[in-house]
Amino acid sequence: MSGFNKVVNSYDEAMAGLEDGMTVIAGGFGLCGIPENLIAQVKKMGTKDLTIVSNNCGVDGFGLGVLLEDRQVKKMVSSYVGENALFMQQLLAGELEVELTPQGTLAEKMRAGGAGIPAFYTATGYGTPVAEGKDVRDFKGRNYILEESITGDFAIVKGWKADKFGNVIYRHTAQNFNPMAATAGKITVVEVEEIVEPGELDPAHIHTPGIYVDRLIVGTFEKRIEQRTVRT
Amino acid sequence: MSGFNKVVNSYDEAMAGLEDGMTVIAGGFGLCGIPENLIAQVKKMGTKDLTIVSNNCGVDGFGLGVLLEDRQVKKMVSSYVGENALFMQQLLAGELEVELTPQGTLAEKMRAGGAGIPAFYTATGYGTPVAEGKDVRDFKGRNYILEESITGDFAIVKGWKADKFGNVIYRHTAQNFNPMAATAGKITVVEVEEIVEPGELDPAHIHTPGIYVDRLIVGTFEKRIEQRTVRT
Amino acid sequence: MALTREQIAIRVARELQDGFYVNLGIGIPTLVANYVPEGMEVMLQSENGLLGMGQFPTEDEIDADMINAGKQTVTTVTGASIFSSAESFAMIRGGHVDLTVLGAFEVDTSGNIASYMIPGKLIKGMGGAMDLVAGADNIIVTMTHASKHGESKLLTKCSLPLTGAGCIKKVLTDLAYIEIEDGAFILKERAPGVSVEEIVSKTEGKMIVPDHVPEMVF
Amino acid sequence: MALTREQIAIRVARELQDGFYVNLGIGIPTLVANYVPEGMEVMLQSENGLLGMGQFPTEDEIDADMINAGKQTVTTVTGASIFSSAESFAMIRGGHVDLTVLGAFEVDTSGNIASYMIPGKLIKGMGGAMDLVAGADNIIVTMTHASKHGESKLLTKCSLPLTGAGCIKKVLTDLAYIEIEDGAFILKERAPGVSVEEIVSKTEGKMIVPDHVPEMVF
Repeated sequence: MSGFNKVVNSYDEAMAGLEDGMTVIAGGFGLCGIPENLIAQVKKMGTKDLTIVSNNCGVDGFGLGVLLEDRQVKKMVSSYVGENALFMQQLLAGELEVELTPQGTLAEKMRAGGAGIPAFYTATGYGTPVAEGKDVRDFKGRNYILEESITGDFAIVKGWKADKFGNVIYRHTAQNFNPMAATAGKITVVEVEEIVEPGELDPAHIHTPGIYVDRLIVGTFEKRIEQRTVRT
Repeated sequence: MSGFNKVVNSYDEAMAGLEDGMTVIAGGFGLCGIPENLIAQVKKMGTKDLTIVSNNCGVDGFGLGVLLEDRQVKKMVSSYVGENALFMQQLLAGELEVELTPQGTLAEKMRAGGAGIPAFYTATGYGTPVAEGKDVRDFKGRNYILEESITGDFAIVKGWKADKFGNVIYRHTAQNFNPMAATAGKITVVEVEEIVEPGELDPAHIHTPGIYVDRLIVGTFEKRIEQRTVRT
Repeated sequence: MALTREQIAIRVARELQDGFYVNLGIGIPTLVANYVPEGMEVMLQSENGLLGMGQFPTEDEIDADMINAGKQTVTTVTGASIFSSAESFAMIRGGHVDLTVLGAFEVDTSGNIASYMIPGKLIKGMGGAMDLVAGADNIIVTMTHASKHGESKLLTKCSLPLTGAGCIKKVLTDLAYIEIEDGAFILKERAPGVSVEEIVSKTEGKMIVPDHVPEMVF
Repeated sequence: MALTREQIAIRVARELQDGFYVNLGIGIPTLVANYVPEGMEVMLQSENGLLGMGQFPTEDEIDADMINAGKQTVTTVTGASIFSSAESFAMIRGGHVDLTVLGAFEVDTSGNIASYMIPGKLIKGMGGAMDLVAGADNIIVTMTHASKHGESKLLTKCSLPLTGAGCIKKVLTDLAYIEIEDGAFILKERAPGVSVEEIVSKTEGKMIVPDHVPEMVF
């Protein structure tokens, strides 16, 4: 195997180098497509004062919620954090900062971070609390606010399948924030359900090209469902 | 068939509504993945004073080059226009304007146009002629220039396969600028090699979702090769 | 009589057109999908990255990897596509969605909307709502006309933190269908049996009442 | 003796590391692919949307839909990926490419590079060159040290319109390997049989010459 083999064999190895005070970008929407085992590894490591960038903060006892139990999180950058009693408790007690960011702006900030775009204008949030302290500019008669991009020391990503070179595909709506997160980490760690040989994935169907991926690990996943809705 | 059927049956219908002075965004890189028949239709229509946004301007007698023959183009926005003697002749005679735009900036301007981002900062072109008249701003100790997005009255796109709802996939490197062009037209017209029934394309592998596509037509393509290189 | 949740959904559904791509918010807006007129097709966009959302799955079909923006398990319709959150909001922010329906706490005569935060109460976040109201040309806000205590939610100026500024033109309450134009609410339709006087009395912001205000028919 | 095109490519190839993603410009940079050291693998990025460019096709393999940034027909290697131009330049602009090799008309002691336009001559455009020089941390410029008329191309200040400002740190000419640091050229290696004096005499910009300047070995 060449120097493009990104596979690591333990979660210790996958998250090696994570230090107190770092910024971690996580994929996932609600509990769908979250890197559950990488999050569990961060809990196990006990790293403190983390800034976590993720659309949500899991639920009590699962997903990113577990990092609140030992107060590992200093700040969350999220669009929606309503599913988590411990989160609210720490927020109201002033033990946790939160930077609420519109969902589309959050996705674009991650993409821009990975793509070398330091900032972009968007109409989203103009005239709202989100605009406070941000530059406003008129383009063609409409006002937009300037939003800066986000990069992380680590990005933690959940894929479906990947080849050993780190070319990743996602399954259904478990894609969500994962492709953007994958581009925006200084060290990008991807956990997947299956690792295949290079060449098994169609080059035209790869969601995250291996150039963005530093470490790859295969895991097993609980995939907890947040709102189990069925028709009869 | 429902209201999502985007299929039209003639090239006349495909380009109906194109008027003098409009802006047309075209996919393609060199002669690869260009909407050859839609371009030929524009030539046939004789529409004048067009602004064409495309990475290149074809070659003499093929691709966008044919629009120069009857002086249909007022302005080209491109990154590289070196393959075309008629182009140079009209440019030097002052009959044609050209706005040279770095290739990555051009791709991002189209994407931003389609994505409701009116402008973004990039380091590309800082300190060069491209930066003239543009805002410069420092982010984290580096200088970036502000680039505005591009939208077109029409976008003309070459796909490989599409379903009738306008979900498109591209073949190999004929993808290039096509997906961004598809998002940035007020009217987006896609020509493809094959139209299939909805459901035949895997939802996770669609490059251009049908929401961006207004008209869809099946055509036959010459696919001229610009640099035929082989190994022996 | 004030409109029921179902009647609100039915009235919104009359704004649908064949071939519309539609984003439906959580709550009453979700119900609109049940009232798409016969012979018409619309495609539902879910901002977590799905165009062509289908109905809830059967027990056998449930898949943790297939959810909507409300985090409910769903299915896809034929011709659906699935993509990243960045692509999803490119569609939304870029104005490619034909109709957006969402709830609100307050709207005002400037087209401002407040829907995500009540200071002093729990702060959950705006999710995708700010992007949706900023990105769409065609938005219908569904809400009750007044609070349980009779306080109007159609104001001269929103009192709560805004979700978006100057972006709302259509409001459907349990009492009336209203459009916002030139700094005023225009009363376009009233719920069956609800008088113009009641609507005006429950509207704090300036309201223009045309000579004839038709009653909705269900 | 001045380096041949092949020797320039060989010298550049010594900067490769196993697992590098590399973008090679048109001309001499393209030749670098022929000299990847035994047992090392690199993956070539082509900015038209291909990561994992392979060799030219056989007559039977030729496909108009599979080209590189030089518009040449190519193939893919195992484990390649293909994507849009926006994604390709996200990689480039975002600094994900490990090494970029490209040609130039001039470089200067401030790390400026001019490579795309000679005023008064034909204007073809910058293609992806401006993105490549702005996006990469690790760039090697390959060029002849001086023009046929003996005019230096290593200047105090580029005379031609710039492709990028302050972004070049490494230059390999037919005479020398040079690094740019604190506003000066540092002479690091010289071509076999080429004297320090000759290099200095053909360098217009300020050049710092260490005590020992090793000769390249081929």
